[in-house]
Amino acid sequence: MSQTDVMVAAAAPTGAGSRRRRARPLAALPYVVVAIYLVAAAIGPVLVPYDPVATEVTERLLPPGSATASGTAWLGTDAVGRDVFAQIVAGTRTSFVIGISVVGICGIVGVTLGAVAGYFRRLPDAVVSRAIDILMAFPGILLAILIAGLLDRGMDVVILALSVGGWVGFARLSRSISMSTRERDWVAAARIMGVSTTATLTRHIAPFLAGSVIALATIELAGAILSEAALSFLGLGLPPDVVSWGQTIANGREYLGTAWWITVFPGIALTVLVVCIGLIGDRLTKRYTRKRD
Amino acid sequence: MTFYIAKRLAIGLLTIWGVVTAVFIVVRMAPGDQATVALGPDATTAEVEALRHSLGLDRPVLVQYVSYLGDVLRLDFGESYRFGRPAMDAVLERFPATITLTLTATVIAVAAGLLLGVLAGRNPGSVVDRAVSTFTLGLQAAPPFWVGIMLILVFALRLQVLPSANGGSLAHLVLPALTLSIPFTALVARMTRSGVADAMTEPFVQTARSKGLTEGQVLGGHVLKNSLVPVVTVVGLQVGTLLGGAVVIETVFAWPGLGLLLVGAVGNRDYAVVQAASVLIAMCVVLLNLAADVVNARLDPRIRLEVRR
Amino acid sequence: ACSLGGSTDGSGDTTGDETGDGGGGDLVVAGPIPIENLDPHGAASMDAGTQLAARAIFSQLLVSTGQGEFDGELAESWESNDDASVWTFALRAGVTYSDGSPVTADDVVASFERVLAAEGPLAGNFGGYTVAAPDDATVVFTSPTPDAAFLGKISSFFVTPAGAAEDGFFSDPVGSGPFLVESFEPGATLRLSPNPDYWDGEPEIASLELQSIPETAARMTALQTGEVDITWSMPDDQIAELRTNAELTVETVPSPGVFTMWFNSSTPALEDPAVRRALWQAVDFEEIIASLYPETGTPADAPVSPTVLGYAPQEPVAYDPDAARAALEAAGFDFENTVLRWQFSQASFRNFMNAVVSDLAEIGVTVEPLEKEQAVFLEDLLALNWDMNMQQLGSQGYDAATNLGRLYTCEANRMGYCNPELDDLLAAAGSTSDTAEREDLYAQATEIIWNDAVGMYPMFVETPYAWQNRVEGFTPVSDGIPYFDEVTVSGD
Amino acid sequence: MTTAPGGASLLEIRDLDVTFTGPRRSLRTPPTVVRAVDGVSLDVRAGETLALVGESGSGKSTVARCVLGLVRPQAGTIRYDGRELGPVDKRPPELQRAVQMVFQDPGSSLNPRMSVGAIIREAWQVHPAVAPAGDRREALAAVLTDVGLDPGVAERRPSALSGGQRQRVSIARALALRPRLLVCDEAVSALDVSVQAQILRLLIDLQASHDLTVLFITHDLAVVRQIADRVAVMRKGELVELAPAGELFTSPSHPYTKGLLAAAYDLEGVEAPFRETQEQMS
Amino acid sequence: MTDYRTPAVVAPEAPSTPGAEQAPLLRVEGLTVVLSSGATRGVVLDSVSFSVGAGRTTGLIGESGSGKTMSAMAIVRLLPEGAETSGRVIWGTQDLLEAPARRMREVRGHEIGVIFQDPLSALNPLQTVGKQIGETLRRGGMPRAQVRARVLELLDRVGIPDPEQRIGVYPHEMSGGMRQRVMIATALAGSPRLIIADEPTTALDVTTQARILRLLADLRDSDGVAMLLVSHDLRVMAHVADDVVVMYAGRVAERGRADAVLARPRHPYTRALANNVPAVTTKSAIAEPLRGAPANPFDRPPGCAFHPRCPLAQAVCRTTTPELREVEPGRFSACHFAEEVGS
Ligand SMILES: Nc1ncnc2c1ncn2[C@@H]1O[C@H](COP(=O)(O)OP(=O)(O)OP(=O)(O)O)[C@@H](O)[C@H]1O
Ligand SMILES: Nc1ncnc2c1ncn2[C@@H]1O[C@H](COP(=O)(O)OP(=O)(O)OP(=O)(O)O)[C@@H](O)[C@H]1O
Ligand SMILES: [Mg+2]
Ligand SMILES: [Mg+2]
Repeated sequence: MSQTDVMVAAAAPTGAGSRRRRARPLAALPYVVVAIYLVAAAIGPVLVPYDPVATEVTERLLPPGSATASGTAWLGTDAVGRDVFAQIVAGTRTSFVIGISVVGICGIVGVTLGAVAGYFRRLPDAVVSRAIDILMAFPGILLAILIAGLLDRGMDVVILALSVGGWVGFARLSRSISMSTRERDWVAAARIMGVSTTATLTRHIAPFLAGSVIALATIELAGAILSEAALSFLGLGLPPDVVSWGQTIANGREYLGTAWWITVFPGIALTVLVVCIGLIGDRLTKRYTRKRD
Repeated sequence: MTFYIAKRLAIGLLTIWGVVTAVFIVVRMAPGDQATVALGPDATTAEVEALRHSLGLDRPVLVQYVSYLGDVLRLDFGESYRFGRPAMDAVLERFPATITLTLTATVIAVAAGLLLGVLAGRNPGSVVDRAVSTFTLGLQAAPPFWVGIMLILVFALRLQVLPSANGGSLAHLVLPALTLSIPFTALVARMTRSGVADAMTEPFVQTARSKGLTEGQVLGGHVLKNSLVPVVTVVGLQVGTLLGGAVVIETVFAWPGLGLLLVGAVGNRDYAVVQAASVLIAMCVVLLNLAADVVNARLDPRIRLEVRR
Repeated sequence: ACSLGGSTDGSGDTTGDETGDGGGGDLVVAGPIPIENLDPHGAASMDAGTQLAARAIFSQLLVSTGQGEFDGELAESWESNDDASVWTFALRAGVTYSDGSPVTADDVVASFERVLAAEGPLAGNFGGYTVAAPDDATVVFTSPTPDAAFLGKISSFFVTPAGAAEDGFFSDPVGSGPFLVESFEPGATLRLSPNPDYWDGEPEIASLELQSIPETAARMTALQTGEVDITWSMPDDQIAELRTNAELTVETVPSPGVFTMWFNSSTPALEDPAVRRALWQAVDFEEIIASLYPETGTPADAPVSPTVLGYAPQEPVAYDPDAARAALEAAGFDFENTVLRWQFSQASFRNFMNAVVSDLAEIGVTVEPLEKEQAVFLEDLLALNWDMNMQQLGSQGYDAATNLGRLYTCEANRMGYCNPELDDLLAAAGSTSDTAEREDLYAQATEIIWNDAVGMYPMFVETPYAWQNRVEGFTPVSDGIPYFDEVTVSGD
Repeated sequence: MTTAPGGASLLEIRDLDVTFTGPRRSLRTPPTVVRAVDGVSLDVRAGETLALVGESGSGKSTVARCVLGLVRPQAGTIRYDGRELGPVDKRPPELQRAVQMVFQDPGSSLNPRMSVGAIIREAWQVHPAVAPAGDRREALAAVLTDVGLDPGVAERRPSALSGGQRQRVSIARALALRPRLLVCDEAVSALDVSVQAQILRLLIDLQASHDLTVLFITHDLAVVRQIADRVAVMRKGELVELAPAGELFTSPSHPYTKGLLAAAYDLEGVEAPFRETQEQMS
Repeated sequence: MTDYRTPAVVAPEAPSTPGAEQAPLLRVEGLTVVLSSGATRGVVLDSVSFSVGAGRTTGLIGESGSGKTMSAMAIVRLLPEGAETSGRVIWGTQDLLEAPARRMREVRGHEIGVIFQDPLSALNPLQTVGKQIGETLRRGGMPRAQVRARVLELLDRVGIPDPEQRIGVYPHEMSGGMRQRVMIATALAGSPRLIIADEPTTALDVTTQARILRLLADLRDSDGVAMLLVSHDLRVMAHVADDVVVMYAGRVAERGRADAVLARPRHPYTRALANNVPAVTTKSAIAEPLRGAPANPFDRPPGCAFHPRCPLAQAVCRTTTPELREVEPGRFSACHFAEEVGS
């Protein structure tokens, strides 16, 4: 008998491959909502024109639905008479740009450092781990303040300030995953074959970071948008001529008792987005962590 | 164990040195210094230069660093020019308020978070689970200062049941602690949920059931403890973050904590206070992480206390 | 109970909590600026918080009551030589510190020398000064140059016992002011009790608590709920709401503060006074002030406020965007390529700035508002690293010398503007003790500053105060640092 | 099976020592040290199948990982064809490809994100010297057919394969580099009996057709009996016995081997029923 | 040569239809389990019937995924969430599938003990082994001191040396064999009448494996505990089982007395399994391995599930599912050609 007799025809995959969740009508909701926000960020300013510089002090603090010289302020006006709805739409783009840039930078830096530390261990790991320790023990607010002070206020500065400490989460995650992934036999097999270190890292380690990293990224995205709001609250955020939800909310805090609409609507916009991103993140986490081992 | 703790403390010292150095660099890099701020907008350039000289701020940065490091080694953090007394005293004075607030928030967050997390995690995918997940996401998504001010408006202004600002009594603690605990609760709940959900699928849970235990006994006796390790780690980290990072809430409630002190000190370029506060916070973070690891080692005998490299 | 830093008395909630002695009730005051330091001589000496505390704990030689007028406190009388370079004070007899020891001329000398040694912001007023005590009741201050504004400057000076130089003095200070320190949490709460030996009579209230609540919403809530009896410096939008509360009294008083928006005259685009004036013309300040500062703002007609010695009203700059545009074009202003960097540091100016920027944008002038952190702002201010600047400036001691005289000289070079004629006028005004002559000189100086548009001076600021109706005897003061020794709180 | 014992040795292991240092419990006690391999010397002769057996934790895998250069021994030398084998990333390409490995867990020895084809082609990218000239697709099909797989599986991911199929892919990946020494660490232990038999059969066939030398690590004596020419027995890091398979199974000399065999025979005692079946079949 | 089977049965004159002479302790009838994962539903168990006689050992054999664990766990109703179960599990006079939850908790641990497949993950890593062994008793209200005494006794019974010291040890501090003993002690704690042992020796090396099997056999002989033993290892089965049930793709392929089934299979699958068992004594067995991969109940071929791998398969096998029928007294086979297999 030769081995061709035992040639195996395509056998069916085992249970795990064919698992799929039962379709729920609400399941698509977070994706739809995020898509709407993305559209708003992309073309919103075209649909709802907004000039952050133009103010109309005689039309300040008007409640939702008030008529103004330029139309109806469906969500009211702010303390210098700018339309809150237009501000929310215009702020979407800023918030997304900040969120995505911060997460992008942190993700790239964190994943690279974490993967390298976890894979090589020893010296690179010691260096990265100490850096993480120090950053975690370093009062984050201090960094944000100093960066805001060091450079001229601007979107790039906010992104930088939020990124300086933000990579730590990605690094910790990637480090632990790459540490356990490097113990997997396929990595050993690659090393035995003589696959180069870079190729091993990119082909045999990095793909296994992707799932958890994307899941973390959704959470961090929401976190970055919130942090921008907090920076604005402390007066360290964006310059006055850049609109963001955080700015609007922070600007409205003095009017919470009298002109609630300034803070409440962008707050709702922000909360809905963060919840939807979080739900998507949850789903990604579930999908990628379920069958890790 | 002792060896482990000793080694971790040694690494902790290294971390603190790193923080000291980083803070030093970062603070000196920032534009404006003690002399500009102290003399205010009316001062002339010559006056500022004179003060700078008498404070030694015109010396080379390296010289300043070495002399500063020497002082720190002697546990002398210098004099705060704003407070007119040793910086560490000013910092330590704020510490009890910070600790009170942080610990209260932690207790609330851990209690509520565990409850929510267990409710959600015991039946992954159920209606309760999805409700709790969405709810905790909502908690995480609400901007803390917005929540804080809303709480003031509702409980202090409209209902007049709680005071709004400043420390002093237990009643003053309620709103800030609650506000601070909201995102924290969400975090604990989510960590607990995933821990419990994971633990529920562990074979030893089936073993426990096969012994004829009720679901409650299974949950309490076998599942919960097994899901706590990541929760403890996260709580340790988060408490550390809150020590100096609760600025927003301290601002909203005029709570005289470390965060506010730190922000003020940076604004005033009160280097001594910035550095003393950073060192204190770093020390706490190091100790908290160590404590979390030790608790985890207690919780889970499998965790060999190894020094993370 | 909870252990909050250094609180000595167990009850934190002070409202309606009558303590026996005094009988005038307990007063809780919430200021917008934290009290971080009780030392009135050091680095924080000019802080509103420190000054507020010092006015309760210590005594001044004299207090300024507006427009070059002063009341003696520790000083019974004072006089100067002709060129206002030697000032002699006679001290009030029989004043003691709370520990019973007398206030002597040596204490004044020691305090003043402490100020000079501290090199703080107060010391900047007294460059080159010497002080001497020929006898126990006389103090002589000598300046190397004539200094007509000396009285205004010295009104920020507090006298402490000579022992204040010792370590730890300010953790339990001894003063000659109306109140004694019970406990102090820097940045949070200062608890005081009346000084039975106060030379001007023991205050009637049983206790005084100075809190700091910088966040507006919390401070307003505390006032509305009665947790706080007195507060001040509220945003205009809150004042209207406070006025609807029948239990509150709301008042605004003129302050020395002026919204001051300097142009950097060394910026090429702004070198031409015509350009600067045109920019001023382009903004509808009247409408902006009416909308944003209906309670505390009045359009300004001088670079210093009417409460200040040296105030001289000028012709207001009328809003005329068309004329402004025409003037700019005539002056060859490069609309396309000029971006004016406009720096400010206080968040509360944000709305005002936005409105002004919006008006300038209407005539095609691009302004980039730069909100900077205080320290950065100051550094850049000194370095003239800005094209336009916005500050609220007061005049210490209600004397134009501390504002115009100090900031507008060529030597000070604060706004890239140098005018020898103006220098001469300011120097002359600073070196004579004749008030009428000084007023005249400052009027001439003001005219130059106004017409050359060294800056825009859109608004005089009033300080708003609000207090519970049960508080009696409270007098709002224009510099926003009130006194409480005559206040009583009626039990309710 | 193919070569009579006594051929030239392809792999020489001399005085191999491997220790792992564990954590320290207290300041006074020294760190715990595990002597995983303790002075092992062993020759693998060209063309033979040498089985390495021993109970769990006896150091079998550690020896294998040393041979592959994944673990750096504290002491001792490993020579292949007279040349020193260093750590894996320091080996010259021809040594790198000459020694290959098949792992125990079919679930984790293949990168689940790569297709079977990509997994095998990766080997050729690294070692262009052995890569087939011309159309690699044909070569790929040939390699897969060699291990009894349908060339169609090249498109699939490992997750879409059964355990036995994955193990075949593992073997194919190793064979693609035309190694002379194949190290199999518990290569069939995780498989069902029927599949296990398929893989063992395949290995025996391949050894003949590809002129392979096999170092076969297992704790299952029955498996050893089926394929080994010689057997080395390890216990607590030490090599206790090395003998030709027939000799070892009939007359073990070391007491530990005797115990091991006794336990196995204990189970074997009642295997008569299957023998009957097996006899019927043949 | 050691034989752990129930002595009475080894005697050749023993009745040839085991379990028939007296009412069995446990009867599983037409047990069907449907699991759904996402959109796919799988009949994981399809009308499985077998019984366990009092004091006897019944073995469940089959390849991975054939439903052995499912059958065993369905008895104590410890199936994964969402499993739909039908059929009957008669324990004494009661159908356990219908029993209220409260009754099930009495049955679990006290009447039926379970030994799980992987002792490392089946023991709670955060509790000392003593605590885990005594848990059933403690929850049953036994005083602490008494529990401790009983746990010590159990540890001693299962052959753990120095019980006094081991009682406070955590599972990870023990070797695989010791953990398996702890697992057995846990199952024994409530003095059950039936022990379900799921692959109790799979993860262990030969030496330990032999010791554990001996221990189980001893327990059965001394206490008269019946056992449902799950394993894929035919050598183990031949060793300890009185009766065997051979499973393939969630169905019973063949069932009968162990020695008979293993010596003269009446199903081609059983025959192939027996044929593939490698022997230590001789070097011969892998001449003709069974081709193909084990079937998956989520994707079961029509007709006889074994037909794609079966050397005897005919057209009828592809279309008609064979019934489990009695091919000789006490022997049941689900093969259309059962008669041809054996001869
Ligand atoms: N990376 C490591 N760190 C610490 N100890 C190790 C490491 N790898 C192996 N060991 C220890 O070395 C010893 C030998 O392990 P090895 O894996 O070689 O045994 P083995 O014979 O292959 O066992 P098994 O049959 O269980 O695979 C064991 O005690 C093991 O715990
Ligand atoms: N939790 C689960 N969810 C869905 N399907 C499952 C689950 N557990 C097992 N299965 C499926 O049920 C079938 C029977 O599994 P079972 O565990 O009974 O097999 P087994 O015979 O015990 O195999 P093994 O020898 O591998 O333990 C398999 O196809 C398996 O994939
Ligand atoms: Mg091994
Ligand atoms: Mg199983």
